[in-house]
Amino acid sequence: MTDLPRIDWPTLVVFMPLMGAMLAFVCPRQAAGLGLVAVLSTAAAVAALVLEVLAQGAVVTRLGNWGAPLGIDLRADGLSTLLLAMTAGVGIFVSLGALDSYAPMRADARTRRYFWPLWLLLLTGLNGAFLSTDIFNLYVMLEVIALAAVGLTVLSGRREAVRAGLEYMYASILGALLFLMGVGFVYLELGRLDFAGLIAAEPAPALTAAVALMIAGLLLKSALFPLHFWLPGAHANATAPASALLSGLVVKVSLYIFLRLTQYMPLPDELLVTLMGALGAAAILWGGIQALRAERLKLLVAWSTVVQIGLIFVAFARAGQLGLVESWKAAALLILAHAVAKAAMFLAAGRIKDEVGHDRIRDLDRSHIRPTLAQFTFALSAISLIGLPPSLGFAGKWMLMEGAMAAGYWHWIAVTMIGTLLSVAYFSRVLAGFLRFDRLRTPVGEHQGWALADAAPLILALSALGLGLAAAPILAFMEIGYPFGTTP
Amino acid sequence: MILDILALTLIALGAAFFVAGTIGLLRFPDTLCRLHALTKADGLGMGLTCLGVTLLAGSAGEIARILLIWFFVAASSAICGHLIARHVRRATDTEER
Amino acid sequence: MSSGMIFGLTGLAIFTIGLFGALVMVEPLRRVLALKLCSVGGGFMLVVAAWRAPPEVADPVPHALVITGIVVMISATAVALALIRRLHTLEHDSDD
Amino acid sequence: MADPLLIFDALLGVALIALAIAVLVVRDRFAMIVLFIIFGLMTALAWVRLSAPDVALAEAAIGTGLAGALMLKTLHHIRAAPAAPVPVSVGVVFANMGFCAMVFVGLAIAFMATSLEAPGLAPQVAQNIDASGVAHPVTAVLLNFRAYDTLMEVVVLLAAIIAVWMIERGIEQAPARHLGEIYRGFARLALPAIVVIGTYLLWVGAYAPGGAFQGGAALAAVGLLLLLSGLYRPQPAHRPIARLGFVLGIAVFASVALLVASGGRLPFEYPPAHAKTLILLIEGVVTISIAVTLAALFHGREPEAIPVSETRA
Amino acid sequence: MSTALSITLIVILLSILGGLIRILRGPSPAERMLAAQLFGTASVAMLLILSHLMAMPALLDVALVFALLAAVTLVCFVVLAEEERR
Repeated sequence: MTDLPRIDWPTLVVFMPLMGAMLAFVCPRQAAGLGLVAVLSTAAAVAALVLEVLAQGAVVTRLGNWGAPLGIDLRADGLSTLLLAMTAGVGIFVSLGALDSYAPMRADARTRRYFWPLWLLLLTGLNGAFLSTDIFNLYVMLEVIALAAVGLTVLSGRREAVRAGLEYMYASILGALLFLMGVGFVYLELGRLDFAGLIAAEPAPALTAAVALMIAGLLLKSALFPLHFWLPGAHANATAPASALLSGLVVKVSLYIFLRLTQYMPLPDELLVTLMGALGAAAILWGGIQALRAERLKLLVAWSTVVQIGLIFVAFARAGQLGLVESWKAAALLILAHAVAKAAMFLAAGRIKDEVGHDRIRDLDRSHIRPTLAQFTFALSAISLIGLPPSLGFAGKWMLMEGAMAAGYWHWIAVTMIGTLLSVAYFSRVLAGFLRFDRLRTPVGEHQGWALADAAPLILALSALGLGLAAAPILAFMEIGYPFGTTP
Repeated sequence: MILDILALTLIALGAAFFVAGTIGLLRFPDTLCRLHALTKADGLGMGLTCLGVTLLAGSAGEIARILLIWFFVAASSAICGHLIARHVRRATDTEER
Repeated sequence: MSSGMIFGLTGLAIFTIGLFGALVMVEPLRRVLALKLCSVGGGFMLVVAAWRAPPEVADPVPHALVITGIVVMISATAVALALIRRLHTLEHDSDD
Repeated sequence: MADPLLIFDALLGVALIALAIAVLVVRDRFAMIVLFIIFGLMTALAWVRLSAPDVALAEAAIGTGLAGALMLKTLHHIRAAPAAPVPVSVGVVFANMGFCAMVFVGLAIAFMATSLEAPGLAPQVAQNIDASGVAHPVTAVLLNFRAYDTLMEVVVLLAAIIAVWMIERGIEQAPARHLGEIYRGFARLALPAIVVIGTYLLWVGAYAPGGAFQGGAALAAVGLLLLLSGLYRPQPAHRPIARLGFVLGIAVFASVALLVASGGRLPFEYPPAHAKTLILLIEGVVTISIAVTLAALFHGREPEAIPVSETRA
Repeated sequence: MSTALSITLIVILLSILGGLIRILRGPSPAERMLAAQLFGTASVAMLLILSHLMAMPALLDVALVFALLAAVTLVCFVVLAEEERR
């Protein structure tokens, strides 16, 4: 603890959206304004935290000054801060998109009234989860996120959305409870719950059980292949900004926790690691096929999330048990790339649906109105998701394959290539429709709505492309505070 | 010592009433009879148990709380018996009509 | 055999029964109840972890965690039940 | 001869497992809920046997009482739905049964192999309890050592009530309920008694089992009784108060946590001289919030808003 | 003394477990509720005895909450059942 009077940024990063959520809930009429202010000020706090981390390495806050096993510490190292920054960045643009999407003429007052508190609570949970160093605290954060996310899923109030939301709720409660049981086993064996305790622990049967339970819960929450059943419905039926948040950010939390836990509590068996990779490969194939068959644009985008999660798990698997640091980083990079690009893509898909009036892929090229900018955005984010240079997705995939080649894991390279080809195939279904604009010889229709709504996803998509060029500094930043393989 | 034995007897008697209540609940033919068996049994069983535990209690605060519990259980048991009986009577009324 | 052992195994059994219910049941209410069983099983594990061998004083930290878990679970239950009611209303209305 | 209390424990364990199975297999849905409530009661007994009275209190009041009431309400709402719409194929059932049996065996082996020798955090709690401001260890953990968790748990409640208000819509006017004179008399007697008990639980939490959650749950029971008996009808005009009630606890809790962080202290680091006062303040407002939120969760729908229940009692 | 009390506890537990049959068999909700009422009261009795056996006066508070909760659930049941008939 320093004697200098300094503002404790990690705490503020969690508390600011919380305060915003309460204000937005108490004053429903001003919800949008208050919400935007809260998101922006949270982003400012994150920026300050980034600077602090750059200047002095990992930032640790001992809440209540009790210290780790008894109290709870917040810790912002490179990886956490990077994900916080990702959340803040995506959050700002999704908020801007939502401002338009839920504008008074498009959505009822109810939607507007509830979107902002729920989204800010979600942001609280996300930030809290990224900063947490205590597995029980992670459980609570997962529940904050889950409830807010379910709320966002059913925002439209339509029947399909409610049904998908209920399915999502079951999956996410069960995932959280598996995690809780794992926490119970950890306490049984170790008598403490902080990350430092996990790292210091000797292997024991109870810990193996704990790892198995927690990983099962996280896999369910992150929708790895056979456990993905809830995802497409939930993500495809939510309103566009909500889908962007769900697909871009919410799924990432469980991936992030998974990344952390497998660092601190290595999987007991190489076989399990390979199994996870195999499931990832299956997700790539199955998700790809489903995306090829999807009839609606948003459903296609949702299935593409399943594919991308599979890819991230392939990256995990490639790490083997000795934590080849390169591939953890590849996974983190892919998480980042997917968050930015998928948020942009969902927002763009939402814009297309708004303007054209439907999102049947087959008929997209027959509309009178051409939402050019949204289509352009969609194409840009597809580039990142497919993994073409210079996008961030490319950088992630490249690291993955480079590592795999170095270790001689050729089968993972083959899987990655097949996944790439599949994603080219299903995205080209949409993009081809965009290009064949002259099927109806009508003048290009006028734009409805506000330029900001197109600008927000466009900026996101552009940054997904552009960040690929900055992959090296991002990787360097990620390593601040040694998140990979060393004690915190 | 005598106090202990007295308390034990009271508690055992209370337990016996609980057993009787269960048997009544299982064996009696219709809802109202079962209700009758039950409220008598758990009223008395609870009362005797409370009395027994009071004899064993260490401090005045504990005794006060035990009495409060007894009072609360008795009141809620009575009102619940009443409500259920009412419910049953109304239900049979509607059936007969 | 000790109380901790007995209730630890009980908790595990309840958890697995709940897991089974959550996987197999189709009725919405029963699925929620199955999840609640799971949460009670998890609670058992933590309470047993607090109890240890014949305790002078039980470890208060897991107790606090279980209380937190209970409150979290009632929130989740309430939301799930609200979804069930809403879904029922929607489907019921569309049937008419 | 074995300790008879151990036999009691074993019986209780078997009863719990039997109840858990019964909850899942019993045909009648009402019986299912009743069995679940009883399961909760027995769970609380088991936790008492494990010397966890705080947890037993919370489980009985929140996990069983309120959850049971919620279930009954939901069952009442969806009673038109068929009891078991889609039968699952026997093969799936057996496959899952086998899987779950494997999970159980695996976990049981891991559990039996654990020595339970880790010291846990009890010594540290005991060491720091004097600095925490309260004498009861569980309250100290909840409101001081791990206050951040507790704050987030109240946030989960807030998220739940926001989600519930959003999910359930429509202005469905509940019919008036008449429960007769005796019930009214009971209510007149019981409601203040419950308020007293709730306050007592809150107050006693400083040095004995009890505290904000248990007290809040007891007060929420008052809200439930008021709502059920029609003595209180939520009005749309009460919504702002209700909203304030929901966020009050978090707002005060979070503000205190941040405001103490001046003069070289960290967030949540209460100055030792004022720790007791601050914790009592936080507990008080959190209790109110919990009570209002739980009652509102029971009520559901937004337009007819929620009482600050205690004032009407 | 404590052995005798423990045996009493076991007797009460066994007796209420017998009551389970009534819940499973029904037939009407009212009967199930009656059995639940018996469970509630018996649990309170068990808690009272346990509070002496385990020397934990705090269990009296738990018993108090049990008693309260039984009443609330019952009122909930009756009210909802009344509404249903209308």
